[in-house]
Amino acid sequence: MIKRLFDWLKQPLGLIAVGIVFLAVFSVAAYGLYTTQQSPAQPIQFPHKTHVAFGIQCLYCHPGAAKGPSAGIPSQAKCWACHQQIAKTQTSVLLAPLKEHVESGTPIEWVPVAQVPDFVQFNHRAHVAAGQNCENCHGDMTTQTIAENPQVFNMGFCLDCHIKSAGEDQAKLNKLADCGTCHY
Amino acid sequence: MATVTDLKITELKLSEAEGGKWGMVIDQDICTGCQACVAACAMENNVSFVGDVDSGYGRSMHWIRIERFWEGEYPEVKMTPNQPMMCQQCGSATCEPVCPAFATVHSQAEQLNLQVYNRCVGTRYCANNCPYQVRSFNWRDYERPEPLPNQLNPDVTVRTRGVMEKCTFCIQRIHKAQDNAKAEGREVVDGEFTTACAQACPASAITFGRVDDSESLVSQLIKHGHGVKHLEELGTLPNVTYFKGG
Amino acid sequence: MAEMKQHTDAHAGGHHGGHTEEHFREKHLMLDPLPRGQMNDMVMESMTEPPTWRYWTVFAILSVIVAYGLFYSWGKMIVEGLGIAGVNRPAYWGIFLVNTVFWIGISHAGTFISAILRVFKAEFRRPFTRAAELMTTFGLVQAGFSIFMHMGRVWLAYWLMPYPNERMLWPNMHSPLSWDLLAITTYLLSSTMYLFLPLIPDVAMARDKSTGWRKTLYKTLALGFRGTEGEWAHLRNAMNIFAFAIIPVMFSVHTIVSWDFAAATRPGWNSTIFGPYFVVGALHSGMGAVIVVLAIIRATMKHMKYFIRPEHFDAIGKLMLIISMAWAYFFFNDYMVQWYGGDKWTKQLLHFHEAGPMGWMWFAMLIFNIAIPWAILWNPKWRSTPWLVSIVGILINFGMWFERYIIIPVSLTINRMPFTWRMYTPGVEIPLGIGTLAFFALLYMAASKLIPLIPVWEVQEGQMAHKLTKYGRETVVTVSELE
Amino acid sequence: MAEVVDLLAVFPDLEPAANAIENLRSIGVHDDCMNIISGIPVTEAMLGRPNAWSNVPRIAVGGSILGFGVGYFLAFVAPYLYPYPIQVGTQAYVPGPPSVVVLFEMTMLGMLLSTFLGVFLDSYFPNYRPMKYVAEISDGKIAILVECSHVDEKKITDTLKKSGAESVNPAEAQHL
Amino acid sequence: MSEQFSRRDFLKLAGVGAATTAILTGCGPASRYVKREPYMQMPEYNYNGQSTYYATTCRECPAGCGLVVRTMQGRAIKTEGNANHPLNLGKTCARGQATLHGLYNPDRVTDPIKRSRGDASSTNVDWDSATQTVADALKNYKPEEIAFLMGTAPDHLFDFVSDLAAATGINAPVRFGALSMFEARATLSKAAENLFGKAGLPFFDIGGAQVVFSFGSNFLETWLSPVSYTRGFVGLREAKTKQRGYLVQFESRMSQTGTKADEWIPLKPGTEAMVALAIGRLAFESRGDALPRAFVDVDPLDVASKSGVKLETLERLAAMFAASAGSLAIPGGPSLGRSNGLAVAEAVLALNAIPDNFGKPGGVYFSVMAPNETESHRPASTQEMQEFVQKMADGKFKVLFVHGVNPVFELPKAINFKGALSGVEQVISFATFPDETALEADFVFPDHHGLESWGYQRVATGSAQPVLSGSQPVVSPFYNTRATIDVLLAAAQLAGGTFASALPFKDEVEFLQGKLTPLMSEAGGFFSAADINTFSAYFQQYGGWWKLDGAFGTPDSADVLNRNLNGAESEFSEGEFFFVPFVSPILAEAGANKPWLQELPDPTTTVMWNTWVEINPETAHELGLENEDLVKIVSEFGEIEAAVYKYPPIRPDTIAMPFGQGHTAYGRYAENRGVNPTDLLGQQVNEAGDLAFAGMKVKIEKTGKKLPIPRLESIMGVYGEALGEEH
Repeated sequence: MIKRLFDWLKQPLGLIAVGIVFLAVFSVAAYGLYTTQQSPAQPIQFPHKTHVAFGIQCLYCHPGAAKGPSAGIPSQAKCWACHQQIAKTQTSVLLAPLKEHVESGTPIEWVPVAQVPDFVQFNHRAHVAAGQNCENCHGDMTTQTIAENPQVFNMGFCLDCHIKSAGEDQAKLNKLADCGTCHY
Repeated sequence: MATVTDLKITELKLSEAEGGKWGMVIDQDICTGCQACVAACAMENNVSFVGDVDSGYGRSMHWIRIERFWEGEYPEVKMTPNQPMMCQQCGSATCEPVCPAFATVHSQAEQLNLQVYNRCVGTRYCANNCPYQVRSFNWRDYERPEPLPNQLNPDVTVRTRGVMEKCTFCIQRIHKAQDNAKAEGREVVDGEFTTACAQACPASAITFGRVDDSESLVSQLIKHGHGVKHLEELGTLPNVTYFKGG
Repeated sequence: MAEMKQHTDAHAGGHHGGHTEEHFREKHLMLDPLPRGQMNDMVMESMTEPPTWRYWTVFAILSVIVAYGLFYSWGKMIVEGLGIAGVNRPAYWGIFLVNTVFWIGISHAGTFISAILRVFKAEFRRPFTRAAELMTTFGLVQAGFSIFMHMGRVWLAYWLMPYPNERMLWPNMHSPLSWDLLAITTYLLSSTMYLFLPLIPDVAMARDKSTGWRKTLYKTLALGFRGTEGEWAHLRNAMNIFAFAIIPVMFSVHTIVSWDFAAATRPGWNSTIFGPYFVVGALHSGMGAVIVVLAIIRATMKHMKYFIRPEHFDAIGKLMLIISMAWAYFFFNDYMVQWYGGDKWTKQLLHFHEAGPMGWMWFAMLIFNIAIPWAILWNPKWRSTPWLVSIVGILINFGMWFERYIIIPVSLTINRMPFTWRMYTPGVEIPLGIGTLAFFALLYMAASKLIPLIPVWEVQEGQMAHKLTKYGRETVVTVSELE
Repeated sequence: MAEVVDLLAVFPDLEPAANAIENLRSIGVHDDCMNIISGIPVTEAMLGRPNAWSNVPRIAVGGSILGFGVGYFLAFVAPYLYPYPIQVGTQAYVPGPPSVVVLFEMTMLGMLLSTFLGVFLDSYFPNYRPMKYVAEISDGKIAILVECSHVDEKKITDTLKKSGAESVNPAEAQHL
Repeated sequence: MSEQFSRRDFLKLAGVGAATTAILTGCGPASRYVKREPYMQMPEYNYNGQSTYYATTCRECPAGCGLVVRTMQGRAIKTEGNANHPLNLGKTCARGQATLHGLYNPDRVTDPIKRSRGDASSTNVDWDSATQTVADALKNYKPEEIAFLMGTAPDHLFDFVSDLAAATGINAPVRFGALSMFEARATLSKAAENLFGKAGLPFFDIGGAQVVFSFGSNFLETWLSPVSYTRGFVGLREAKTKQRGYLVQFESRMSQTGTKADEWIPLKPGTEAMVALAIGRLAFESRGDALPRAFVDVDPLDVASKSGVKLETLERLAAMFAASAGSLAIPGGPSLGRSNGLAVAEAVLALNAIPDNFGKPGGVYFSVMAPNETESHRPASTQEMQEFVQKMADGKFKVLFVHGVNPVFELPKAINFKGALSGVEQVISFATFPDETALEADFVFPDHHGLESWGYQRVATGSAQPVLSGSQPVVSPFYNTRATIDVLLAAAQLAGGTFASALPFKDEVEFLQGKLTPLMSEAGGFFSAADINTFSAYFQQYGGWWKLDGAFGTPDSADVLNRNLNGAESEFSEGEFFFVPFVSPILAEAGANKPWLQELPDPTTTVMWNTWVEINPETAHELGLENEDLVKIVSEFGEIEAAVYKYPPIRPDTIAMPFGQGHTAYGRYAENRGVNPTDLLGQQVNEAGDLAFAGMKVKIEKTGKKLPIPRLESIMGVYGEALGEEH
């Protein structure tokens, strides 16, 4: 039985079949990897670039970045504060979900884009205080609609910058490159 | 009854604290053994409870435990002063070099023994090599039924099975205090924050602070008291000082 | 083939003179040459004869044990965590490491026999070098299993490997466990290669004498070996290098294993004698295991009574006796120094070893490792009796396992924090340990049907070199150096 | 050049084979044109042949140097590759005695691996192409493989037969 | 707390989900498809990832310590002591730390339920019908047929029900708890009344004393106000300006407090009164003063032989007590829980007349009244509870409301609360947890957990400053629970009549504000405000209201020694061993359902997760008992089985057991774990009406079985067992 199968696989058609299976598995794996690098689907196609173009500062909607560990996602009350005064809100199809959520009083379920694993203790405030701009990590929001992740937030990304910014200052390097700075 | 009176630690005159940045002073005379520190530590650091079977088998995860022995025979029987044991944050830690994965390393910035949970592969060599036996290992994924996980402290990583853990001197509080101080453009002030155990201790038997700052409360206590460091003869340069008192 | 007569009459005729050539032939394989073709056929037959129902029964039982004891239990442990094992505070290390040390110990016999005895041209080694080398490789496989079982997060074990990585964070070379990893890897690779090199001519022979799937298998394994002058020369050169170089590797492996303990700041462990003590201990258990394996092979496989004769048990018995004495010497050395100069914790530990709940094990260790070997192996007749020496071998293996058990979980019970002292009770370690044993046996059984267990060409080479020479009235065996 | 043929002569034992080699040499067959195939290692000296050249020891030396290099890298270079050397237990970044262990193990690994590979390289292993061989060799026969011109074939065959060859045939490459 | 939090709004993915992330280390953000719900209305003072701290009051015991709870995104993360709070000054005990395991306990009563009594299954009801049920109960029965049984803490709910009772004629609420039963508060109060002419809870200034004689008082454990008394103990020990104080503990079984004593005197149980009197007499003799009437009748030699304390020891201690100006004697613990408990309390309190420390630093005071307290309310004594239970059994109570107490578990089985429930037509429990009493109730209308509720609590003792400790919800209620006051208010409206008019409040908060209003005009507060909203905002912010200064009351000591004091021995029932139950210092009365409290080792024995019986090793040896041997302990009222713990510091004729385990309900961590020593206890009370819980003798029977009890300590390392014979 098995022998017959092998025999069949050895002939050209069989080889093609093997090739197809291999390609399929490979493509699925590649696609899986690819999807992890894509922006997830969001409930609202939030156009960051439009908002940035209006001159709205990052910290207006994500004030936590300057205050503490998490930048935060704005409450829909904050969205609504402006949007209820914008006529387009009432008509736009894209904005319908916002209207819906506000009226039904249910939270909008955003999917986080920029994440670090649980065992990394990240603090926005320290980075903002050190003079890092948002786009250094999160990319240029003037070109993005829903947030994309331009960086893989792995340890290399963090550490490269930490070591670069420490420069020759040994004390600063001790602090910035210490395992205990992020992992505890 | 065979008491273990001969197991008292050798009293050694304390020389100048060698190195070290953060230190702790524990006054055993006023420690009442009430376990508030243990509970506070568990709540602050997301320490798992292990249940009756495992805790009876030496697998409890306490990062701090209170040791006590009995001296003498009835009716002259006495309890030795309660001795809270936690990671001594040795200056020359025996646990560090033996980890093949660099999961427990010395922090240059804070002079603490770090346990990097995500790097730990669970050889448990560090725990064997710890003379104080203060490391606890996640033998299982200890269950926290819903909604108990709501209580977890987001500043501290939740550990999974197969990972070693130990007292960190509440490094998350150290970082938070440093972050706050930096944001306000100042240095961290002595007593501004403390570890969870010291904060809870009803007898204030635990004092925590900078040992490299001669003005801090811990430094003052070390200077003026007759403290001992546990198993100091091993050259581990522990950073916890015990006052036996009495 | 030559039917072996009862060899008991070998000694009947007194010690000197009067021995006939027949007598020598019976006694010594090297003086009992057979035509090469016939010998080849014997080896082929021992390998290819259809397995008996007994073989299949044992094979099936072992497979079940391996499936449950090793793979199911391990899988369960990976999923549920080490909690289902018996390790605790303070016995953070338990039977997993006992087994690791034990299996590495077993593996030392193969190298000892085929490398050291080859270097010193001990001719009695010839028929069983392969059997011993197989133990080395298969034993190391079990040691590897055991050490990986021991890890809390075994799925991250690759982090211990020195491989180029993005952050350039390499393993910690300060840690004895890292040295262990390098040493065991080196040892596993080299012993496997050392097993393979002398196997090539034999599989070439098997290739010439087999058909069907076996032909394909041996053809592949033989790599195209014909036996040309050049091939033999390269092989000889390589085996010389191996024989010399693998000896320090072997010593280093068990020394490094001992450093896992000796380098730690623990009472009872922090001892400088541990290196040689462990090496000798490893040889002790290894020789014990070899003799058991030889006895089993001799009893169960066809034609093996021709190849493996009482003289071999006698020779290994002598080695066992010497190693047992050496072990006793190192044991006493360690004990004496710790007893005399140890601190209170060490003294407490020594006392605990003898008088504690595991005291029976301590005494059993001494009886099995010293008393019984000494009592039996001094007698040439006794040590030539396969069943008797294999019992001694089994007991030595128990004794050596006990020794590692005492060094690891029992010694871990006592530390400098009496508040934490606690006994260790094994849990899933037991099925896992039995699983490794069964897997070892299973691999060996499979190997016995797949590769020639007797290195025929080495036996032939040896037979070529042996001669009987008469000096005056006495006939003696002489060996000529062929190389 | 005339057509070249390979003759494969099978001898029952060492002695006739050695004689045959001597006789071949006396009729002018060069040592380089002969090759001996045997089932057990018959040393060159026994047959009166020049020593076979082996590269294995040299490859082993090369391998140990390479292994030493890897060990050196692991012990002395790798700790500094991480951008921030990690301190453990007041030991130096590059610990002394442990480095010796690493150097030793990696040197030995390099040496043994390369020895093994050396056998493969020197012997052209693995080689599954058809080769000139007869299976009786593994049963103890000794074969002499002579490479000669077609012209000398007869003369050489005679010499071999005279020396005690059981059979002399033009060698045919066959699947082993 | 009007903001609608979403508790699922985790900033960081802690918990079980994170476990998977950690396994996939190095694989980048593995949890990227987790959804985040932002606030719908972001509280202005709140930032994601930043903690908010709320001051409240700990409800784990009746002491009333102030807490500050760290919260994050609507979850309570950590309790810390309120550093401003005069009672605990920023400190907490273990129970206070573990209160979060009550809040997030997996076994809470999640909805109002209805059940047939004793049946673990139940059906959910909605709050409207629950309110209707309560209204019907109020309306359909005569006021005198309605009774409230409540926890020990003197809190807002007690005031509420008291006011309701006063206005409508229902029975005044009765407060009770196992802690108050074991503390024997009634005895202390009665002794004070007898000696000083005024009832009240004495306060002992241990911190100011030099020599402290404690007659069984377990002030470091659960007694009255452990955090405050621990501070006192530190004052005794820390020799800043004076020499290190000396603590002598007189008790037959070394308690946790005893472990910290400089000297432990294992006297025979029941002889505390005579020992105190003998010390009094010898102290006077050592000074060469004339003997006062109180000490004339006692014969020290006789006392020495009866109590088992050597005469030299008595003389030495008496001389020490007499010589120091800072001597203090404290009665408490098991010594009061005997037939002569009142006499013990009087005799020990009388010793304080030797240094005459009444109303002086290092001496005996009266606890201060809390700010809105007019008279001292003490919890019911056991005798009063017996009467209460009798009324239940007799059918005099038709409706019973139970809140904050678990009498089925806490009262001795002999009192048979559970049986008496059959005389009550309707039992309504407001339990937060499914405890034994809730199991025997017809309805459970769960109150919020203490950290989810409004309220206040009077601090009964422990601080010289009058303190009203404030509670506020630190998180929004996690389950479908409702504040009991809100339920009663709504029910009263439905019931109409006097009930409606007696409770003219919109909600609980309005009631509370009404109670706080008088404080605005009171002088000496550490804050004040012109309007009640501001005042109650401060009240929440600071965690209560207290006076900046305060002074304990001074007992009138004129007649203390000028009376006859009874030094008779206590009476015991028949048996072999004196039986000393004590409250587990870790679990106390209600900690057994908190997993981390179960995991905390007992301070004296280091046992976790179980009950043990302490037996002197010598006695155990004589009886052929080993550690972990299961023995049956038999009294005339019941029998229980527990594992032996060979406890060195206990008299050979005494056995002791902790109270706290042995639940048959109360959630997965408490159920079927250990045994309840109150099952052995009888109904006997002392002269003040407190249960003579330590007043009986019991028998021990071997069962031949073993029961492993988890302990943190090493039996080998601490007791040298299994290490082999000595060299």
